[in-house]
Amino acid sequence: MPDVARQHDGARQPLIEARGLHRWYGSGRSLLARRPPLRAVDGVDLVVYPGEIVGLIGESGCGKSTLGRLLVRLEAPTAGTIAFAGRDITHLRGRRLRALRRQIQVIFQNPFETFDPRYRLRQALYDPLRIHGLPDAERRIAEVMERAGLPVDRYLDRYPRELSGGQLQRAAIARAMLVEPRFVVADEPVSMLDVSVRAEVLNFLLDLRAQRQTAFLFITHDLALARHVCDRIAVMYLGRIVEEGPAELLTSAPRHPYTRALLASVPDPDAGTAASPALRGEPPSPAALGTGCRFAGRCPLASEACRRVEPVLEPAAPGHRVACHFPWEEQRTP
Amino acid sequence: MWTTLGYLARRCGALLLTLAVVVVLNFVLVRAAPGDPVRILAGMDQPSPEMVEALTRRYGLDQPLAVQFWAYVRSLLQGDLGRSITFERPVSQLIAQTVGPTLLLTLTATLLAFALGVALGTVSGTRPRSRLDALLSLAAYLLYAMPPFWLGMMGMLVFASWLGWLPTSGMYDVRSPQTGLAHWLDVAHHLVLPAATLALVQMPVFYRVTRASVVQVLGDDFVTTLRAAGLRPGTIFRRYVLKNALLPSVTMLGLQLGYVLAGAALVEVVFSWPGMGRLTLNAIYRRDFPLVMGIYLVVSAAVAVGALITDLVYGWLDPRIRYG
Amino acid sequence: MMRWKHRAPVMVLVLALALLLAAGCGRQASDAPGAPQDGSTGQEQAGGETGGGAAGEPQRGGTLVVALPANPMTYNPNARPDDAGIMIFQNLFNKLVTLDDQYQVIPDLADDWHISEDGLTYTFYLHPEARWHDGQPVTSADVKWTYEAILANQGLAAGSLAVIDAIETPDDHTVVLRLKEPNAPLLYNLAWAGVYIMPKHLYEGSEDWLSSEAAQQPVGSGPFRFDSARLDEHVTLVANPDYFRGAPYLDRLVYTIVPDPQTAAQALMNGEVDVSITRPSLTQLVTLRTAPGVVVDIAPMPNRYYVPMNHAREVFQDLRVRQAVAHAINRGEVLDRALQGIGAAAEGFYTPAIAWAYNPDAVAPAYDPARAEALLDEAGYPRGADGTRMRLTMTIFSGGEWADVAAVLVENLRAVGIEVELVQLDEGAWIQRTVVDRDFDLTLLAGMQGPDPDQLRLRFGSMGPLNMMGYANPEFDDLLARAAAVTDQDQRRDLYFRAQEILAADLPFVPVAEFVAVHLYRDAVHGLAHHPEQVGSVPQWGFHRAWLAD
Amino acid sequence: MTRDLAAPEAGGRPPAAAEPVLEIRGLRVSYDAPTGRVQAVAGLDLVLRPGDSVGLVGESGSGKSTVALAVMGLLPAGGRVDAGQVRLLGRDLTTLPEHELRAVRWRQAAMVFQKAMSAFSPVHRLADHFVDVWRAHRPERGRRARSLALERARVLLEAVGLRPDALWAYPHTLSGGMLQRALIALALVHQPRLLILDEATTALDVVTQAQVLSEVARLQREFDLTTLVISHDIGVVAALCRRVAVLYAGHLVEEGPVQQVLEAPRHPYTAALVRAFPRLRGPRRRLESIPGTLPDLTRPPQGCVFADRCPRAAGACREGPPPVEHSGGRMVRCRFPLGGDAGA
Amino acid sequence: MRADTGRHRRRPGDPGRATDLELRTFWRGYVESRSGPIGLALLAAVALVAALAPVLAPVRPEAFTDALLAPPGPGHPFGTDHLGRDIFSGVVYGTRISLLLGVVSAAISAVVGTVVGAVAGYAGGWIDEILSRLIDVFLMIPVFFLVLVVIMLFGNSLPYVMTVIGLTIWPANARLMRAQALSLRERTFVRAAVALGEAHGRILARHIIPHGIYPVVANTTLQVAGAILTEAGLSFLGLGDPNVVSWGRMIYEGRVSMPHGWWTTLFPGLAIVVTVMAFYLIGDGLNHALNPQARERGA
Repeated sequence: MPDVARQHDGARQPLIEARGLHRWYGSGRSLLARRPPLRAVDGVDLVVYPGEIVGLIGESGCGKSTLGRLLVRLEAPTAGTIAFAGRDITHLRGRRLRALRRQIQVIFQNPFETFDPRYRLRQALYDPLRIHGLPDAERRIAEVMERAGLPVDRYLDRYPRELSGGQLQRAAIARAMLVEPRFVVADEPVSMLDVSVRAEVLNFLLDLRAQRQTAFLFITHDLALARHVCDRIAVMYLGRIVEEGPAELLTSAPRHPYTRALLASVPDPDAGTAASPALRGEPPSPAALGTGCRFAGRCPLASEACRRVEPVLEPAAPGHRVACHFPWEEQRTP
Repeated sequence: MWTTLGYLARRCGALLLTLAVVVVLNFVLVRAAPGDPVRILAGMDQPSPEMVEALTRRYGLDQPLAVQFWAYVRSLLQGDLGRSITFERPVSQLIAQTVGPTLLLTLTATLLAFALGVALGTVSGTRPRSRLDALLSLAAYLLYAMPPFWLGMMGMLVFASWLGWLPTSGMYDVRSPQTGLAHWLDVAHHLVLPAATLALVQMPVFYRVTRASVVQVLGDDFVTTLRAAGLRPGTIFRRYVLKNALLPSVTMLGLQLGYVLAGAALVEVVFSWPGMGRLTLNAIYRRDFPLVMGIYLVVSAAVAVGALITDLVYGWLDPRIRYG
Repeated sequence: MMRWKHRAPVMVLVLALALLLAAGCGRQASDAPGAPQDGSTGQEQAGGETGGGAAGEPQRGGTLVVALPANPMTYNPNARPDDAGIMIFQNLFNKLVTLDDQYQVIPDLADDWHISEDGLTYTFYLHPEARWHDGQPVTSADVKWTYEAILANQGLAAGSLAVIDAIETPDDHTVVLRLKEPNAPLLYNLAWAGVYIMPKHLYEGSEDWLSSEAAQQPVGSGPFRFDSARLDEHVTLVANPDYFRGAPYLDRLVYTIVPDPQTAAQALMNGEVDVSITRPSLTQLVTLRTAPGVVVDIAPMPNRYYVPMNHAREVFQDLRVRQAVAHAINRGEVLDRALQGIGAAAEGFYTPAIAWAYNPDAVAPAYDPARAEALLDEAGYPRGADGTRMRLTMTIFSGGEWADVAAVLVENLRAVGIEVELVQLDEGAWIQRTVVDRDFDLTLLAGMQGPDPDQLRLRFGSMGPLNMMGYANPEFDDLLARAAAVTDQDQRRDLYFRAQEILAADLPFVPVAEFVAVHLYRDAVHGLAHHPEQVGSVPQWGFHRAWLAD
Repeated sequence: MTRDLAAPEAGGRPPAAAEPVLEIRGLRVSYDAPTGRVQAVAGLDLVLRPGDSVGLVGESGSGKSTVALAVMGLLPAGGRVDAGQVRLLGRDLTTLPEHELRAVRWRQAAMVFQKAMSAFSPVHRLADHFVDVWRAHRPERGRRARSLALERARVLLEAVGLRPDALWAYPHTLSGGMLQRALIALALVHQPRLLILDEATTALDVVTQAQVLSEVARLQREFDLTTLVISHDIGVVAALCRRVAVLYAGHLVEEGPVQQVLEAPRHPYTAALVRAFPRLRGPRRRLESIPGTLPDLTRPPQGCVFADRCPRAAGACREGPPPVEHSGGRMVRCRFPLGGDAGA
Repeated sequence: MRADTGRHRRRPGDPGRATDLELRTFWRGYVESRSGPIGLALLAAVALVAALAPVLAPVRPEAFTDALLAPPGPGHPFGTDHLGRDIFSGVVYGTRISLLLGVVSAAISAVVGTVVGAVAGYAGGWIDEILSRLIDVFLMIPVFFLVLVVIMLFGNSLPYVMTVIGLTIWPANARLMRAQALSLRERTFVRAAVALGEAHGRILARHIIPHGIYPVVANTTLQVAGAILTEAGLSFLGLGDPNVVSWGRMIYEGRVSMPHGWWTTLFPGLAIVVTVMAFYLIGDGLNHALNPQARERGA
């Protein structure tokens, strides 16, 4: 699998660049009930280059979907900036925001929900073209549907409920691609599909990237899947990215204890025994974070320092960054 | 604890807001309406400025509206609902005299309706789509569709006029007033028709809610768990389903209050029950501003407080609810 | 001060009208009424079969239960037009004089009286035995204080008393009223409502006669004493054994508040109440007449339905249109249908109940739809394509009989091509719309027109407060002014006859039907009406001589 | 078996080495659907011997959960067993009347459901559930039953890695992982011989899943459990089971020891399924999918149910049911199985 | 421990989730409900009576016949009232008024409620804050008394009564619609529309309202019934429009003939029961068809 993007890291301008992104929910306004805010995204820096697929990994509740929604401006960040192709889009509103939507698209987790069940595919696919005033609707739709493996003559007049999950997700990707976006957030695009049909969806995505150099943020909880799909992977824990690096490297030689624990937890058909529980306990609530490393409470390596000072992402190897005071050295990996 | 208090504080805030809206609405509506109380008091005598003026001054109606409103609000804040124009007595005193019979009627009827509705709803809910269920549902629909005053009239026709079993009106026999137990038996005798009327038209609400929630809870996953664990259906029902299923009905108990009071007003008219419903109609008819506003305020407050209490009781019954 | 002379009947009218309105609105559970009852004495024989008279030996004891449509507003008897209160006041209090069933003045507190030749001095001699319920004697000072209080507080009868210049009390049992000018209606008004003598010693000292303790716990001089009351439940009186005209037969008098006529009728039939002042619908009367144990006693009263036409509307400035409306109205059908045949179709322009002042020759146009159509054609209102000549509104009160009468009128007028839309308003809005704003085409009205025909001035005088139709005829005004200033009844009769002729010619309104007083009671109740010993048959729900048979 | 964990009466149970704990023979289950009857399970044979752990894998619609519910006699309305037997410790449950079935449940076979969040009554504490489940099969009554039940519950909660005071919690205050553990503890109250785990870890995050899986693996040993693990995730099955049975459209297509089946699948469907799972090790490669969709189960095909999606299918596959081949402890239902020598 | 899971409040009538509907499934659910088809049949009958009123009724309802307070019998199947008006004709013509009143009131409520609720739920933020406060406050105000005061003080013509009823009952619809909009707003296809750059107005019109309207429709059906009952209550207090023959008014007028003339109130009352029940049944059928969970469980 060609790692197109990585070769040009230094030279190319980032397509999308998030700096110090925060999204907090509920700020404890009430007089009597002062509750701490829920810090869903809590200081994230993330860069995606053109044509790159970046995986965003984490457990449910870690803020990965929120981050995805922030990047496509479905939600507004509490703090931080988002730049798209060098332009600050953090505060775009109204018509200009809608115009931006042609550049940034999103694919959702639930294919059965992505289309308004009241309308036929024809209508659903026509809409984005109408919104952005793109000509040649018929041709564009035919083209992208063909590529999605959904020939227009058989599928265009169907209602969403008449398609299977895999077909729907391909149609959803097709719709997102109609406006020829440059950046797409794919939020768990295959997690609701049966294993047997995941591949056709993912492969469609990969083909599009190859043809159009579309960049993707691929949000998933499945490390193995990310390994196969992504160029780079960022691991998120409780609102922060704790490690990021090239997919192969990160899955074979992780530096952050959390990444290691994640890897160890994946039930491996090849291993043949129950995975050993790499971590005890459960993540704390994102509404009750103290100082220090937010993983310290569950970390087998945690020291006093970890509980006091929160580590920041620092380069550990070329293209590989870790937020840990005691990152595992590569040679110590078993 | 703090969150509960905070919740209470917010709910009370909402309650006050409601009452504020009620006060303003009332004031505006009543003042904007054609006709004024002085004219009714003074009769139709247009050129009698002295009397009109005297009355107008007496009730402060000569002040600008804003001043009147402020005066009203100020006295409200001091807990004073004002003085009835027609009855020349404090509004609170008039309400206090009529609130008892209304409460007696509505509470009796509502509790009856609740008990009956929950019992029948349970019967239906445990055997959905059975013949008995269909029969009970039909009865519920029928009663639900009946105007309370009409049902009352028909009840009076049959049980008072034709059969002569029950008295037609009033709260007790004024000819030979009783005391002690005999008095309450007499009241109970007079209460039968109005309370039954009001209970029957309310019953379907509880019946339907209970039935639906029993059906729903019976399909909940935890019932499957308990069944799988080998518990007897009876045990599951008594110990688990019922408690879950009762919660929505309890909620209805509070939400019904507004409806009950409206129904009670009509039923009170039919049976000459000495309650607030009749007082209200009287007050509106006479443009007795302070009385209308006082009653409306009290009724609204009662409804709002009823909703609040329901919420709290619900929260107490349902551990899932945290007032956050 | 001319105007004040007119005030007396005005207030009477106001009271009566309010009662009547209430009667119409009764079914709203407001204080419905017994409009007819008070005020109307007309004990008639028409009802014939009534057991109200002397039937056997009076028996002592027992509790009489009376259905009353509303609570009394206050127990100050002179402050308010209060149809419920007055039913009770007449058993608690006395006036100087009162009226008999022929609307003639008879003694009450005053055994005798004397009017000076010039009509300016009235002297009353009080019954020496009269005592308040607390044992204090009733004196001339009480009378003087009462009348002055009424004037000072703008009480109900303040208008009628305004003609009094000074009140003198030469001794404890003599009251002298000095008038500013002759005023024929005064004596009648002193026998009417809002002039109950109140206990000076109890009211004096409190800053306001309404908030006084005595206005909550009344102390009177009448045959019954106040016992207790509960809002919307009951008012209970007990016999006054020391009553100066003899102790009543009854032990207790319980008014139970039953605003709903339907319920009241039911309760009467079931024997739950003995007397119903809450007036049933006329339809119910039909039923009640055949109900075992129930006596329905019907008497004419000086009160009538009529249809004022708004002269401010262009259409009614044309006499032909007014005549057409009069011809279109089938008064017989109104009586038979809407009024269930109870009462009488109105023919003339004043109430026949005040027989001496009624001109039987001044009559309204007869029912003649063809004539009506001809007049309308003539006046330039031909039938349109849909058969309609004009569209009018009729502003009426909420309430059963009003609607029933109106329903017949609507059908009558529809038959001659006049489409009428009803605008139904409650009392407050009705007053605003018709009397104050004068925004109506047709309306429907009734009201007390007694006890003195001076009353006509209120309704049809050009300055009359109830002349909402804007009728103005100087000759009519002049006739009425003269009639009020002479005391000779024959002279007055001539003037009033002439006035009625003018009304018949001008037709500012169409008389529709004569009202009746309806008395409903169980046959066990005796001594209610027609009783020779009964003093004060106006208002006529005094129970001084009433007794219950086993 | 530790003394602590054993149910009071467990000591007296005779070892039944040869006799299967669960023996499913020719099980056919169908459901009512708007379009007709759906053949959810079509002739299933499965035998679990004492100490066995069998994984039942398949994609959605394969009928795997139906098997579990049929075993427990908990098929929802509209579902029924058309044929076959479900023998639990020798007794055929399909013919048992409800009250006898009730006695069997939880004492001999217990089940852990997928939706732990809703498996407890929301307005009762966990303790209530434990006490009532205890009472359902024990003669003790009153306080004594309660204290015995709570004692047992505490032991079990600790065994699944929960603090005993979780007993006093309401379900909504616990996380999904905790509830899943509590549900497992509840399943063990009466020391059942057979434990069915129906997608018991599917809703959990990967880390929590790993924790729960390791605890279940330990419990299997400590409680001498025979387990039937139902999952769509071959990783989970590999982690917990010795044998695996692959279900496709209501048919068992392949069965055998986990390692052998996953490493050298014989049925084309098994092979495709294994290939479709992304791996953490080995070369990154293009993922493969299985083209096509499940057959319409209201009108099951004449021949092999997988024929329409099978790359190896020939005409014969569509004409008649495929033959069943048993060899070397493996079963495959295919006319043209892969690696003809795999069983050797 | 999860602190926020308990925030859900289960209240009857709150939709769990907006529903996707296919007409066929919907109709099947509706038919399955049993109550739905019966209600529809009843309503059809009632509507037919309304449509054919001039044919069915022997006379105009206002017309006087010669028989005053005649009991039911040949010529007057339901008898006559105290003015001699034919009760049967009144009941037949009253159908028109009741249907008109119910439908118009409920329609006003539906339109206002839908718009306010959809905007509140979709817009969120301070707009929602203000609108839902308003909704809550109006939900808590005892409606019947409010209607009573307004009608009594301002007048009682039919259009007025319809408007006042409609304008006092919308908050229930607004609450339903708001809940729907709140949940729909989070639905993927709405998010997708936002992400595609669709304008808010269009999203409301094309996605939010069409999807969220069903509970409002069901509730509106119930509100038709409620409005008819409210009007009857008003008329019973003498506050009906005197120019039209409505059932409530007939009961009010017939009441004077009780207990002897029981037919004057019995038949209009039965007409109310039948019509109101038709709408209740339909509303329940709709609810049933719209609530798949309940349907599966045979509720």
